[in-house]
Amino acid sequence: MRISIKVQTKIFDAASEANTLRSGIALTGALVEFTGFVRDVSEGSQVSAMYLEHYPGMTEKSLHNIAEQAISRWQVFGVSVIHRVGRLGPAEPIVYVAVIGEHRREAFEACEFIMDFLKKDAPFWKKEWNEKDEAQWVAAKESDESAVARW
Amino acid sequence: MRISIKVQTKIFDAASEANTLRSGIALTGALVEFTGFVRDVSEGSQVSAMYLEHYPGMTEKSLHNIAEQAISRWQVFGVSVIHRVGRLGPAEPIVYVAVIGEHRREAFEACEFIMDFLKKDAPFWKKEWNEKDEAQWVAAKESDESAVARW
Amino acid sequence: MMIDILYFASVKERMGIAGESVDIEQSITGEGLIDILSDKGEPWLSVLSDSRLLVAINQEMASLEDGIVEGDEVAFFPPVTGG
Amino acid sequence: MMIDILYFASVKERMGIAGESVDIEQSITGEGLIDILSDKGEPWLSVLSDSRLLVAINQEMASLEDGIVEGDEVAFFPPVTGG
Repeated sequence: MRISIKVQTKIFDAASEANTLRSGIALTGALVEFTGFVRDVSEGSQVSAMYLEHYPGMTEKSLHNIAEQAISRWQVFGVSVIHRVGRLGPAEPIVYVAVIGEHRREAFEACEFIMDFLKKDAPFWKKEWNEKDEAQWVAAKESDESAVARW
Repeated sequence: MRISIKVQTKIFDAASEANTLRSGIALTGALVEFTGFVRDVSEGSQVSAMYLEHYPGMTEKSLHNIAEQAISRWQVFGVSVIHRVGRLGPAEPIVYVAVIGEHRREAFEACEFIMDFLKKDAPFWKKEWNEKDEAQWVAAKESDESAVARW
Repeated sequence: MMIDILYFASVKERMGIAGESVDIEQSITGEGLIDILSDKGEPWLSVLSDSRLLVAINQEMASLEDGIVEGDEVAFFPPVTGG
Repeated sequence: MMIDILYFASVKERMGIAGESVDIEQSITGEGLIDILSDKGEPWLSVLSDSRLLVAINQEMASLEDGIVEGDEVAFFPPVTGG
């Protein structure tokens, strides 16, 4: 089992991440990857920048814990999570989750599970600036709270 | 709506494919990618090579039709499908499906839907060689037939 | 009327040919076409009697009950295994 | 006994500080800690009365009923919005 958790300011390279995850695992039949991006538009207004605050220490623990739960629940061989923090521009990637396994169905479910719990439990907070340079904290969505109910 | 369907012998570059798909779509919040690989091991024996035969013309039509169904069913903005044909080595990627959308849940479902129907309806056939260089056609799995039932 | 028939994968291998054209007298179903071909004996008889055999008409998945008319492209093949 | 308290995101901004240490007499719950802090007046009173406030004890999500003991790291923050 391979778990890689990274919390970083710099942009990431999904391709090299996926290659590292797969290397040497002969039975890898399926790779499922999710990437989340800063949208250019949020609630009708242009997003000029975003800042991601987090809780150093707890963030890594929380992501590791979610990855372990996914691995114990589905037949998957490896999980990689990268979450960016600090200042991000529009259309930049924020989060990346990759799961490898023998079969696609399990890899899909594990990947969705990780994203659902990340959104609910991992201590990240987004602040957005609009085109007039007004800042506001992004409000948590009810749907992120309820998304975990299905697991 | 963007649909890209490619059937090709050469290896593909998932990163550039995903970038093309996303380019210029401001609301892209979510990218879900699936990659399927030749396993090194199949039913207990080493796989030394694989050959993918297909039905030129019907293949592209079939994949296009599946992508259109996904787009009409979920709120997604673009779909890219690449399927390789010809001779492939162990651990090489066979198939790639990328879906972009505003929300992750829809992108995940659309991507799984496409893979499930591709496995059932797209005219590809795999032939595997084991380490003794014995060839055999891969048998269709019951589970691939039943996977589409949930949609 | 002439019908173009294509074979793929294990069906093609067992048949020994990638396709053929047959001249038939009137519109028929896939099932009817199989009967005509099977009258030629082996290998048509055993290959086309496989219960898992699939048929496509003009590059769309079809059922053996669907009708075939002049100029149609008909393909017979085993269950697909891509992806 | 001393408890280290951390604030994050909008809670930190409204509080005007990233954290503080408080000296309490005995083990208490998160709820009890909020009561003690709220006695200091504003901004504690309004910021910590937010019904959506979350608490973590030693970097694990906790409930306001969970107990806090000497040396614990307690954090208060709004609902998370990563991903």
